[in-house]
Order: sequence, then C-alpha cells, then structure tokens
Amino acid sequence: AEVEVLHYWTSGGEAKSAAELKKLMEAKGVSWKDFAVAGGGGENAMTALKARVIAGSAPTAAQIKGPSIQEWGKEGVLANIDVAATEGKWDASLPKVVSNVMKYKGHYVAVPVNVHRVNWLWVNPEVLKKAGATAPTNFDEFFVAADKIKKAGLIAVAHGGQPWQDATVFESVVLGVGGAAFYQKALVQLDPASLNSPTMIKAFDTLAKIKTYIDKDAAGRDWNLATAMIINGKAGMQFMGDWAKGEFSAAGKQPGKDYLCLPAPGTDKAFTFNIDSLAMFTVKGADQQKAQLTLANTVMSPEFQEVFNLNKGSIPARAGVSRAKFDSCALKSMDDMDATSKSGGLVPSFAHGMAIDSAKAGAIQDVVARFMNSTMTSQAAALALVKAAKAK
Amino acid sequence: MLLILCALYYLAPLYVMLTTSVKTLDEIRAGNLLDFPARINLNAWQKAWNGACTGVRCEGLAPYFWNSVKMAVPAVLISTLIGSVNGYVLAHWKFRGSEIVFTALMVGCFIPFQVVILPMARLLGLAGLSNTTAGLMFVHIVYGIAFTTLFFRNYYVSVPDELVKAARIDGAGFFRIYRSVILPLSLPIFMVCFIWQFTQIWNDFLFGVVFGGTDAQPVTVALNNLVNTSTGVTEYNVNMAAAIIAALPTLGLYLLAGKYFVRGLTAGAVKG
Amino acid sequence: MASLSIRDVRKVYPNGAEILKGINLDIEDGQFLILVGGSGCGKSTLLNMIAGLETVSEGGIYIGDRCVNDVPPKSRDIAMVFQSYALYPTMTVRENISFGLGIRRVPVAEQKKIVDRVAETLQITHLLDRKPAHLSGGQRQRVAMGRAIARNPSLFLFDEPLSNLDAKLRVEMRAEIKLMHQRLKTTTVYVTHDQVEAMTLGDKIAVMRDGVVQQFGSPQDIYDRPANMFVAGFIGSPSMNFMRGKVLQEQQQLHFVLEHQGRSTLLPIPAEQAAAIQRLAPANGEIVLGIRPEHVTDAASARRAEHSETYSDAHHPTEVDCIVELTEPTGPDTLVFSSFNATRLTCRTHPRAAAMPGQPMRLAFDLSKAVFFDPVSEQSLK
Amino acid sequence: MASLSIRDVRKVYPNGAEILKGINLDIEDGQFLILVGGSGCGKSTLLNMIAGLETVSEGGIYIGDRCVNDVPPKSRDIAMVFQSYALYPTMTVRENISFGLGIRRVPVAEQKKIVDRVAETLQITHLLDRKPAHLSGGQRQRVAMGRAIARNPSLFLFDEPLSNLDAKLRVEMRAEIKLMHQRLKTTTVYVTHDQVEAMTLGDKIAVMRDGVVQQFGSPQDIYDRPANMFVAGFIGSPSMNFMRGKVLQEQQQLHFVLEHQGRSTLLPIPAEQAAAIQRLAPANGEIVLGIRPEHVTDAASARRAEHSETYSDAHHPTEVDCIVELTEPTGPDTLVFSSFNATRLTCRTHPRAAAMPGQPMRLAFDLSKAVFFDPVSEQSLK
Amino acid sequence: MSVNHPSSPVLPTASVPLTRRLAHLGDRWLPRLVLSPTVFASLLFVYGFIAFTAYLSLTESRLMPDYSFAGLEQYSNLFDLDRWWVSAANLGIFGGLFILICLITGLLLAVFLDQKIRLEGALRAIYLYPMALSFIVTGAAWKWILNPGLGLEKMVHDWGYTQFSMDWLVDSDMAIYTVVIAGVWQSSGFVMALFLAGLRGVDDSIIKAAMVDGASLPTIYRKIVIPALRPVFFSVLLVLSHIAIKSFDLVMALTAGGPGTSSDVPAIFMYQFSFTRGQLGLGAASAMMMLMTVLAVLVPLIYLETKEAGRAR
Ligand SMILES: Nc1ncnc2c1ncn2[C@@H]1O[C@H](COP(=O)(O)OP(=O)(O)OP(=O)(O)O)[C@@H](O)[C@H]1O
Ligand SMILES: Nc1ncnc2c1ncn2[C@@H]1O[C@H](COP(=O)(O)OP(=O)(O)OP(=O)(O)O)[C@@H](O)[C@H]1O
Ligand SMILES: [Mg+2]
Ligand SMILES: [Mg+2]
Repeated sequence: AEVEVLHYWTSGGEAKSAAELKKLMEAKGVSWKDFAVAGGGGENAMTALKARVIAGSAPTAAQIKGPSIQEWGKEGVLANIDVAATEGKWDASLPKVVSNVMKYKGHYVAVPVNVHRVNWLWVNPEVLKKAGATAPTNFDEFFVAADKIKKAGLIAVAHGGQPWQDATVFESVVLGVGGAAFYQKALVQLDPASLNSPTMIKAFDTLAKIKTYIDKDAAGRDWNLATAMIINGKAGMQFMGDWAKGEFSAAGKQPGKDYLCLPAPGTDKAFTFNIDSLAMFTVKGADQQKAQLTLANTVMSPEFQEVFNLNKGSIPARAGVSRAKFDSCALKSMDDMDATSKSGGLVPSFAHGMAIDSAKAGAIQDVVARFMNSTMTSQAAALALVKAAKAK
Repeated sequence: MLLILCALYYLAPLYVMLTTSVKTLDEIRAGNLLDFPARINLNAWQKAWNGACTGVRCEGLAPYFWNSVKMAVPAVLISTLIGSVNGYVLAHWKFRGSEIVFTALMVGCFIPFQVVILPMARLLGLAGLSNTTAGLMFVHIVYGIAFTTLFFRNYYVSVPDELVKAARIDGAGFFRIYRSVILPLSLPIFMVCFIWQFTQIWNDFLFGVVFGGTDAQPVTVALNNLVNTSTGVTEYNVNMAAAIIAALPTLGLYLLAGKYFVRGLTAGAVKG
Repeated sequence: MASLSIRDVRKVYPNGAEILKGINLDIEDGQFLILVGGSGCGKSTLLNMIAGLETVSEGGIYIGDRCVNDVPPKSRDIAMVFQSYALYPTMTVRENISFGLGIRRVPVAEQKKIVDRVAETLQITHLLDRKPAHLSGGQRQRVAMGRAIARNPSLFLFDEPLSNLDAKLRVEMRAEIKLMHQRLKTTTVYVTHDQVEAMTLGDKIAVMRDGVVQQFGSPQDIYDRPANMFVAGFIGSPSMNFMRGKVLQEQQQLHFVLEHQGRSTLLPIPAEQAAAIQRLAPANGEIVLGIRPEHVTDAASARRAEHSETYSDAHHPTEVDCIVELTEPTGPDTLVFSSFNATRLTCRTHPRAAAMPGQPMRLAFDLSKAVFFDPVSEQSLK
Repeated sequence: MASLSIRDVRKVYPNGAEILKGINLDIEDGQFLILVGGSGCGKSTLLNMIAGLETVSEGGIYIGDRCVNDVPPKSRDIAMVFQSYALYPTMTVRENISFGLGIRRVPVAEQKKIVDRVAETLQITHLLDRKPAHLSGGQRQRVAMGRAIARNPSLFLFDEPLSNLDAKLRVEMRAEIKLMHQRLKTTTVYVTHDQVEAMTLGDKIAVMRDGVVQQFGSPQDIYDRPANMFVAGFIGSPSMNFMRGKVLQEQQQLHFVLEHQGRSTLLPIPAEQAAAIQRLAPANGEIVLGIRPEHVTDAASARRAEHSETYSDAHHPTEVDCIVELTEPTGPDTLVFSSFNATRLTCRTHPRAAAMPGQPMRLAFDLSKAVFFDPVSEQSLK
Repeated sequence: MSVNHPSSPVLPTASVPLTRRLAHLGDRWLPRLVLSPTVFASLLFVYGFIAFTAYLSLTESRLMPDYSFAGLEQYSNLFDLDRWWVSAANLGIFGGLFILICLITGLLLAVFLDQKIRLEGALRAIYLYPMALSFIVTGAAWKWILNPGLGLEKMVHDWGYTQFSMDWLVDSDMAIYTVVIAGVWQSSGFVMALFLAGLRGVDDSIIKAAMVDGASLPTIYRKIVIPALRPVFFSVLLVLSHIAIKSFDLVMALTAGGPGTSSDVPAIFMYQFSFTRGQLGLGAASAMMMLMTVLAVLVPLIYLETKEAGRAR
C-alpha cells in the first residue's frame, strides 16, 4: 500500500520534517509518494489538488488547514477517520481549539501535525549588542531598538515583501496594539465597527512605521531569506512564525544564545495559532483506506509529533509528547498556549487561513499588501478592510 | 556597433546564469554579478542533476527531466503531424465551411489555459488518464493543434494547388498525395513547428503541475520545487545550474535548428 | 484514345458565380481542340472539369461515350500538363515521370523502360537524375510533357503549357507539341490565351468569352469567317482593323464609304458580301468593316499580287493615301500604323515599302477578304 | 535628354563571376537602345549599372559626357521600369507616380498637375485612387510607365517591361511605348529577350551573349546582315534556317550544293556573296547557308514575286521538291516544316499553298537574301 | 436540357466498379474525416470549456463548481474589486508597452540584420535564444539581475557609482515595467525573426525602384518596405497579444504580482481567485472578461485584415 501526500513543505526545516514522516511510514511498510508543489504559499498546490479531486483521483492526504477543511468537507470529498481517532483517543489528547478544526460535522476528517505560534519576533542579540539596544517587549521599545539598529548601519527589520508575510506582520501588530479581544472581534468576527476603529487605525499607523525600517529590497523576498538575514547578522529583528526556528536550527544556531525568540511586541499575553494539518481524502480500496488510517495514526503518534516539531520549530498539537528535547522557544510556546487558552488570548492566525474563509482572508490580505506597498493612509486602509470583509 | 550592443543585452542573462552556476556560493556572495568565475566548479551542476532536493525527494532534476522528454517528444510529434494533415486539408482540400473551421480553430489559440483546468481534469479523470504522462501529452496535443494547424495551413497555401491536381491525375489518393508530394516539401515548416511546439510544451508549467500528478511531473515543476526548496541557504549556483539544465533541450534545439526557423518562417508561416 | 463530348455544361462555384454558361463541344478521336479566350473566361475551369478536378454543376462530360461526371480523375485515363508544370519538386525527373506509373502498379522494370523511351523521345535522357529546380524552363516543360506521355492516356489536357517560356522557346516547343500530336494521335484539349498557338496547333478552336463559346470551328474557318467582332479581334496578330462607316450603292456596285480627312473614298464591296450586307445591314446603312492588316498593304505589293492571281481572288484593291504614324519592322514585314478618323489602322507592308513616321504613304485595301459586322449586335453579316 | 556611352565596361560579382566582359556601346541623345540576348547573358546587370544600382568593376559609363560611375542612382536623372513593375504596394496609383516628385521637393500643386497630365496621357485617370493590387497587368504596366514619365528624366531604363503581359496586350503596349518615345524623344535603354520587341522598338540593337556584345547596329542591319550565326538565329521569328553544305563553281557561277534524299540540287549564289565566299571560305569548301523562312516559299508565291521586281533583287529562285512534315497556319501565312538531311527547314508560304503533312511540295529558295557563314568560327562570310 | 445528341448510349454511373466509386467517395470525404477529430476536439476542449466557464461565472461556485444560478452577481462583485481594476490597468500598461517595444525593437533589429551584414547567423541566434527559455527561467534570471541588493544596482554600486538606482522590481509603481523588460527580452527575438522573414519576402525591385526615384535608405524603409510588411504586423500583433494576455508564468516568476498586488495581471487574478481563494465563480467571471477582451482586440483586427486581403484579391 502507499500513501500520496500533497504538501508544500519545501523550505529548510519543513522539508526535513516531511522526510521524517516519510521514514516513519516506510518503517510501517507503507510507501510514500511525495507530491510536493512548491511556491506561492501553496497556490499551485491548491490548484493541483482541485484538479486531482475533480478528476476523481484525490491524493490520500493533503496539506489543508483551518476553515478550508470545512469548505472541503462541504464538498463531500473528505474521509471519515473516526476509527483512528477513537483508537488513538484523539479527543483526549487534543486541545479543543485544535480538534474543532479537524472535524467536519463532528467527525474527524483531518489530523493536526503541529501548532505554530505566529506572533514571534526573532532577534539577533549580536546585532542588538552592537547597536546598543535591548530586546523590546512593546512597540515603543521596539521602535527605540529599531532606531538604534538603523543607526548602526544595519537593517532593523528583516522582511519579505510577499502578501502573506505582510499579513503576518499585520496580525501581530493588530494583536500587539489592540489586544486579543480586539483581534478576535476585528479579524475573526470581522466586526465592521472594530475594523474601522481608532485602534485599527493606530495599528495601521504602527505598521506604517515598521515599514520604514524595512530595507527596500524586501519586495518578493522569501521569508527564509529574510530569516537568513537575521542569522547572518545583517538584520536585527523579524516578525515571523515559529517555523523560522527551523532555519536557525538548520544553520546550527542555539536559541537564547545565537538568537532570541520573543513574543511580538505587546503580545506576550496572546498566542496566534496556526495549525498545520493533513486532510484525508476519500480513497478507494480497503488497502488504501488502511494505509490512510496508518498515516493518520502515525501523524498523531507522539514520536512523530516530537521529531516533526523539533525540526519544524513548532510545538506538538497533542498532549503527551515528551518535552525533553524541545528548546526554550518551544517550551515557551507550549506554556503560553496552555496559559492563553485559559485566558482567552489564544486566537487563530488570520494570515495563515485559520480565522476566516479563504475569500475574506484573501481580500483582507490584499488590503494589507496594498497598504504595505503604497502610500495609502491608515484611515483609507481601515475603510478598505470593512469592504474586504464583505467579500464572498 | 549597435547590433553587438543589443546582442550583449540579450546575452547578459545567459552569461549571468552560466557563470553563477559554476561559481561557489562564497564567490557569489562576495563577488560581482558579472565577474568571471575564479575557478570553474561543476559541483552545482552535479547536484542540480541528481542531488538537489525537490520537496522530500533529493534526486535532482534527472527523473523529471526524463519525464519531460517522455511527454514532450511524442506530444510534439503527434501535434505537429496532426497539424500538418489539418493544414493540408485546409489548404488543398477546401470544402464548404472549411474557412469557418479554420477561423474557429484560430480562436483556440487564445483561450486562457487557466480556464480549462477544471473541466479538463474531470475529463482526464473519466478517461483514466489523470496524473499520467499520457494524459499530460493529450492536453498538450489538444491545445497545440490550433497553432500547428495555423502554421501548416499558411505554409501549404503557398504550395501550388496544381501539384495536388497533377498528383490526383497521376492517380494518387488523399494520403498518397500527402505522403509523396506534400510531406517531402514540408521540412522547413516542420522545423518551425517542432521548435515552436517543443518550446511551448517543454516550458509549460501550469499543465505540468496540475495534470502531472506525482509520476509525470515535468522538469519545469521540479525546477520550481527545487528553487523553492532550500535547506537554510539558497544555493544560487545550484538553482542556476538547474535552470540551465531545464532549458538545455530547447536551447540546443534553437542553436541546431534556428536556421531553419527563420527559413521556415520566410517560406510561408508568416502570412496572417 | 477517345472522342470527347461536352454537353450543356454549366459551372456555378460555391460562391454563386456562374462561370460556365452552357458549353457544347464535340471532338473526334485524335483531334486537337484549342480552348482560347481572355483571362478569366473559364478555360481552366472547363479543363479542370474534363480532368475531374472540379465537379460539373449541370450537363455532362463524355469521354469516348462514357459519362465521366462522377468518375474520379485517376480513373478517367487522362494526363494533364500545367502552366506551372507542377513537377514534384522533391523528386528527380525520373521519379516525376514514373510516379503515375508506380501508382498504377506498373512493374518497376516496365516503368524504367517507359521512362527511358519517353526521355529519349523528348531528348531529356541526360536530365533524368536531376531535380526540377535544376532545370531550365524549357527542360521543365519537356519533363512535364514526358510525365503526361508516359502514361499513354486516351486524353491529353494542356493548360497554357507554353506561357512561362520565352518567345523563342515558345515557338520551338509549339512545333514539338504539334509533332508529338501528329505522332501519337492522342485526343488533346489545349488551353491558351495566345491566339498564335491557337491558330497553329488546333484542329478545332473554341473561342470563349465569359463562360460562353463564341465560335467553334477550324482555325482557318475562324480566321477567315469570324462569327462576331470579338472573335475577329481576338484571333489574328496584329488584330483585325475595324472601321465604322456607311454603305453606298452606286452603279450596281455596293461601296463602303471610308471617311478620311474630310474626303470620302469609296471601297467597292465584292459581290458575295454585298448580297449579305444588303439583306442584313441596319436601316441607317452603317456597318463595321473588318479588315486584317495583311489585306491593307503598300500599293506596290498589292499590284504585284494582282499580277499573279494564283491565290488572290479576282478583285481590284483600292488605293488610299494616308500619313504614317508609326512603323514596326518585324523583319520579314513591317507594320505601318495610321489613323482614319481617329481609328487606328494597322497594315502589313514590305519592309522597304514602309514610309517614315509623319510621311505620306499610299495603301491598298483588298476588300475580297474583308468581313462586315453589324455595329450593334457585333455579329458578322453573312 | 542625354547621350549614353558605355566604354570597356566589365562587371565581376563579388563571388568572382565575370558577367560582363568589356562592353562598348554608344547612343545619341534621343535614341532607343535595345539590349537583347538569352537569359543570364548580363542584360539586367548592365542596365542596373547604368542606373547606378550595381557598381562598375572596370570601364566607364557616361551619361551626356559625364562619367557617372560614382554618382548615386538618385542623382543620375534616370527613370526605370521593372519587369515586375515594382509598384509600391501600399500606395495608391497617384502616390506611386508622385513619390519621386515628392522626394525631389516638387511643390504639391505642381505634383498634382504632373500626375494628372501623365495619367491622362496614359489613360489611367480613373485608376488614380486605386492600389496596385487592384489593377490588371496592363494597368500596372501603364502606372509603372507613368511613374517613369512623371519625373521627365534624361534617360529611361526598361527591364523587360512587357514580359509579364499576355500576347495580345504585349503587342498593344509595344506600340504605345514606341509612340511615347516618338513623342518624348527621351534617350532610352530597353532590355528584352524577345527579338520581335527588339526589332520593332529599337533604333539600335545590341545583341548580347555571355557578357559580350555580339553585334551592335540598326534592326534592319542586324536582320539582313547578321554578324554571326548566333545573331542570325536569335533575331527573326521563326529563326533563320541553317544548312551545311559545299560550294561548287560551275560555269562562272558559284553554287551551294543542297544534298537532299541522295540527290543534290545546285543553288546559284548571287554575285556579291559569291565574291566574299570565294575569298573567305574554308579550304574544304564547306560553308553554312543561312536563309530566312520568308525566303523559302511556295513556288507559286515566288513566281508571283518574280513578276513584279519592285523590291526583290533580280535573282531567279531555285525550286526544290520536298515532303512536308508539319504545317503551322498563323493566319496571314502558313509555316511549313520540312527536313533536308536531318536539318529542319522552316518556310513561310501562302496559307492556301501549304501541302498537308506527308505530302510533297515544291519550294523556292531565294538566295539573294541568304547569308553565308564559316562553319567553324560561325562568323558571317563577307 | 438534352440537346441534339441522339446517339451515344450513356452508361449509367452505377456501373462504375464499386471500389472505384469508394475511392472517389474517399477523396471527397476523407478530408472532412481527417479534420473531424480536430474540429470535435476544438468544439469540446475550446468552445465547450468556454461555455462551461461562462456558465460557472453565472453561478455561486466557490471551492468547487456549484451549479446554482446566481445571475450576474459575480460580475458585479468583480467590478467592485479594486484589485481587478489594478490588474486590468496593469494588463493595459504591460500589454501596450510590451507590444509596442517588441514591435519596435523587433523591427529595428530585423531591418539592421537585413543589411547583409556578416555575423548575421550568430546575431540572429543570440536574439532568438531567449524564446527557448521558459518564463520560469526568464523570471528567475531577471529577478536576480534586477534585484537591487544582488544584481545590476549592486554591480554598478560596486563600480563606484553609488547614486545609481535600479529598484523597479521592488517599487510598486515601477514593478510592472520590469515585467515589460523581461517580456521584451524574451519575445522581441521572435518578433525579429518574423519581421526578418517578412523583409526577405519584399520584392527586391521595389527597393531598386525607390532608389531610382531618389529616396534614401531610411525613407525607403519608412515609406515603402515597412508599410509593405502589413500582413507580418498582423501576425506579430496576433502572437504578441496572445502572449501579453496570457502572461502568467512570467509575472508569477518575476514579481508574483507584487510588491503587494501592484503588478497583478488578470491571468494571476483569475488563478488566485479560482484556485486559492475558493471563489471559482468570481474567477470564472474574470476569465470571461479576459476572453472578451481578447475578442474585442482580435475580432476587429481579423476583420480589418481579411477585409484588406479580400479587397486586394
Ligand atoms: N474556386 C473558385 N471559386 C469561385 N470562383 C472561381 C474559382 N476558381 C475560379 N474562379 C473564377 O472563375 C473565373 C474563371 O476562372 P478560370 O481559371 O477558369 O479562368 P481562365 O480562363 O483559365 O483564365 P486564365 O487565362 O487567367 O487562366 C474567374 O473569374 C475566377 O475568378
Ligand atoms: N548578385 C549577383 N552575384 C553573383 N552573380 C549574379 C548576381 N546577380 C546576377 N548574377 C549572375 O549574373 C548573370 C547575369 O545576370 P542578369 O540578371 O544580368 O541576366 P539577364 O541577362 O538579365 O537575364 P534574364 O533575361 O534572365 O533577366 C547570371 O548568370 C546571374 O546568375
Ligand atoms: Mg487558366
Ligand atoms: Mg534580367
């Protein structure tokens, strides 16, 4: 039997992590057919997936996440894997926020691979030291530090000018400026009043200011190249999810020493989560179905969750994974997740398609991208957000 | 001279790609874009061919390269041949409505390919051809015919009708005339079509990624994956080497047969 | 070998144009039929229909009593030579000639024998291994002819086979085609727009205009007794002269009144024509005199001809003075152009008799060969 | 208007081929020079050199005493008409004609006047707003000519301007060109490979072969006294007949011995030629008799001609019997082909005198106009 | 009809041997038979799919085709989207400039190459080779060259000219022009080849005639040769507008529509909305708009051309 998995885990740490899964599957006698489609934040992958589904030859599993799982569920092409879930007692080991996302109409149709925290700020302490700056905890401090780095002749903020990266910074800023409750109202419930509120305008103002610390070559730069700038000491700070850690690890860097992982300014009480998951598609033949269940079990197994997340920089989606090998960043992530899930600071990442459906998310992303790449005023941007939120 | 200056502009990207591909990473980072490589280093080529990772697999471009060959060669041959026969009919066996057929076919050149993805996927699925080289070939043939027919028809129009008449009187039938009289005359236009179709099909990305599945992924998709797959640092030299490898067959075709290209165009493919 | 009949044939192209409007022609086995006419009159269309390359819209084409309307070209037992020769450019001369034989499954040895024989007849043996691109125009023409002969068809079709050759070669090839026909005696249909070819080659000529046969007859018949002004003007080089004028009866003799620089000269009309004219001429007595250049000549030549009446009819040419406008020495004769009441008149004179342009000259009109036409219907009066 | 001299002109193409091998020609102001010769003999090359479109390898070209070797075409004050007419396809007829004027900065009003005048002369006024693609062959020819006339150049160059027209039109346009030249009197160089055009149009003819001028003279001169067998065969249609044979002195009279079906007939040679022959003939006494078809005619016509000696020299034609192989009626005359010792002989006879092929016929040879050649050097004996 | 031909017993055509009649029928029907698969394929795969897309654009389709009718709603949504108008405007800029510059450079190169210069073969190959590269490769190479931190700008800075600035790739106002640069680089060689072929077809004697008429070489090209290339212009326009309107790979590889959405073009727009954003209906509507643009450009062009050709006949 074999499983075919469509994914776009192609950069540094991701690719290594995917390779682990392949190894584990092959150890269980299931061969792995790699259907990697890189580029464009999964755009090509989604196109290919649609073509495959329409052709009636869906892959065993595909990297789909968040509300999209529901959308696919509506199309009736996902497989029910409750069998594996009961057997593996997933309900018990998955936090509610996670398991909700994995279910369609109360049945498991997808397996979570990990939980990413998006609201991180990655810092090169060397650079800070050279510039005489200290690690920021809020935006005021952030801009002080940024000014110093800039004066030292280095790039303050490493960034890649792609819409999803713009959105990543944006959501961290909104979270930092407005707090979790505001974030929830604005970017999850899309409340028009919140979207066009002074807070939102302030968030845009902040974003506009951050823009001034970004080098002009950022346009089109891949995130990992931006991360590389931190690693090489060319730049001081980067807003990026915890997958950036994979790049640091791959470069042999130690957390706390060679780099710092800080919550994005003003968001230490919050956690934007981004769950990677594999949605399971209906496959034909008992053999294939068995392989699919094996895949689901393997993905959920603590062993896999451990190695995968060690490589990728994220934290396991399930409970019961040994914390021993995880580094300080990951441990902080785990703790914060626990804490925020109780305090209500645990919010879905809008930039990574966890909060709202793809049409609205895309529309908002367009607004942010336009704001980042033009002289649009904050007021206009806020108004545009209201309009974008109506997209269908 | 002006022409030489222009030539430099045209050559610059190729030069950059070539030199970059034989530099080491350190040299690239330290040096200038136009610097000549200090030492020619073929490791990047080696790696691009059979070592670099595309997604989880780390087999380089080689397997995908052969996928492309297996797909492109038959697709080019078949679409050219069909185009040739079609052009022959449209130029020398006109019937009521053949002009309309021709115009209608021409419109086919302009359909945006994104439009056809979903319905085509469904049809391929029904035919059991999805994710196969055969399926990909089929798609390329279907959307290549419009252009090849156009080329051949315009070329064959310049072949005197009297040749066909003479052969008919000599007793030859439809296919015999095609084989004995028309085909031997068609070398220049075949070259044009080969070049055009091969370039189009070999360089296609969209169909490859959508209909190629895992087994039939062509080299362009692999190149894209390779360029986007990185382990820490972007290996520009490997990427450039890969890009050149992916372009080698078409480049080679242009260099070998480029002469025929202009000649074939001159011989009649140009006319609207 | 076969006779050919064309009965009420009409051709309407899909675009609705009626190109042939009821053609009737009959030739016997072995005859040489010429289709002649201006460009676009439908000659090629008719030939293509005989060949089976175009469908017949109406009527019937019969080759040796068999209606071939629905017979495909390859089964009609014909061979055709095209204006552009239509040699297969990628084949050698030998292959060109044997192509049709090969298709008809003639054994290879036999093919070779035929090709060699044909090549010898046409003196192209040394060219057999060349490609058409390496042949001169005349050589190509020969090969095209060889390809036609090789098959030994019962009907030859030629579509302006000589019009791409230069003047000299055209004259030579014309004679060769005629000799070949004399030898092979294959029924032949030959399209041309060159009236000299029509005159010299044909047993029968069909003069066409706008899809209608204007006259069908032997060359000499058409030359001497054209049915209408179109045929009269078309056949003969230089063209027949046409002069409009009145007839005048005087002293038992009908005259044509030639108005000229304010004076009128009376040209007596021979008896036979006079009768027809009196019967058919329009009420106002105005008719068109058609007279060929060789019948308007210098007075001396005319007088000399009169002396020995061997061939000329017993008729006394009338002499008229004129001013020469232009002379064209062709070698054996010199053409002299002059004007009568704004009508250009061409005469054929002895080279030494022609006066210089601007000089006066005395011309002799021999009306015994003249033809008269109705100026409205343009039909010959007879 | 200008005279034209070509002095020792040679042309070597970059590929090393020597195409013109020392050409010398002189014509006076207002004369009409014809360059005639087979395909590839270098006529167009020479014309292009006169136009300045090709460089001169050696020698000099003088237009009105000025050496123009290094003068660009536009400053030579010439106009040229091409075989393909070379009309500018995207311009209307009016624009075509006025293009050269515009470039020479002729005021627009003036241009219009010139175009209108030219158009009227050529009767193309109604075509002025059409594009060349919508014109017939003859109309295009006229426009090309109009373009040349409009500029009123001092030298006209024509490169086979009529060869794309059909026979009928060619004859008409030929006369028009001649008339135009008579009116404008512009010095003209005219390239053709049609010897009839050469004869009828030229004041002077240069017959070329392989880059060498074979003979340069007036049309009648070249026709009557060709310098060699090439010129003799090239000029005249149908071609001059050549017969190889011995001369025989008998009773004070030199004879040409015509061997024929085992018998020999003696053809007496007129006195003047006889002298030259005796002086120049090769030792074995074998020479080539060149006689034009119109001087071998049916016996009756010959006798008739003899009666009135107005133009024919006092010479008694010799009658010979032969078998007719082929006849070609052209209308005014009929050509009769016969063979003497495998040499084809063409005769021009009265239409009614020609016998049927295969029948015997009595021919009369008029040697007074014959030309004799050295069989080796092929030069005329005189 | 039947005229005075009493004799000649006419053989009925039915007595023609069957095989012969089949052969005849063969030659009449074979052409249509041979063409029919193509016609069928084009009906299905081109027109069928266009119809399918047209229908989709009238439905509420989101992630997957959904056949409930929604009227023109998708179109009104589309026209409400700023991003659509940005991409349309970009297509205008890109298409216009790309076609114009390709035409001019292609024509100039062809005219210069036509002057019987040495090296013609080599130069021709150099101008033509970019055609051989896929847009993916072209995009990657130019992205690198135009990248201010890596390519041209850095190079010139290294040479000491630090004022030099070539940052179009990352400037949202200028990014679309970099697409033009790369597009021209790739396609102008092909245009050159087409024009060269056309120039070679121009009757030599026309040029001679113009020389005799007194025109200088530039005048000859301007007034006579280039106007005579009209049909070639038509082909070139056809091919170039085809490339421009379908340009997807190039933009994707070079700027991916960025910075932001500033270099977005309709092809990318429709791709993203149809496949990434789950707004298939909207994507279909944009595709229909693209198609209509194509037709709006092509139909008059083809009409004019055929009319011209028709009159010339
Ligand atoms: N396939 C066709 N459809 C419509 N009209 C046609 C077609 N072929 C020829 N014609 C028209 O039929 C007429 C006669 O054409 P045809 O070729 O028979 O003339 P032709 O007498 O051979 O002239 P030419 O001497 O120029 O060869 C022309 O006016 C031509 O335009
Ligand atoms: N550019 C050239 N380079 C080399 N040879 C040439 C060139 N142009 C013409 N020739 C050769 O020069 C010879 C004479 O050519 P030219 O065109 O003058 O002949 P022509 O007498 O005009 O013949 P035609 O009657 O066929 O027009 C030919 O053999 C031709 O092949
Ligand atoms: Mg014809
Ligand atoms: Mg010439």
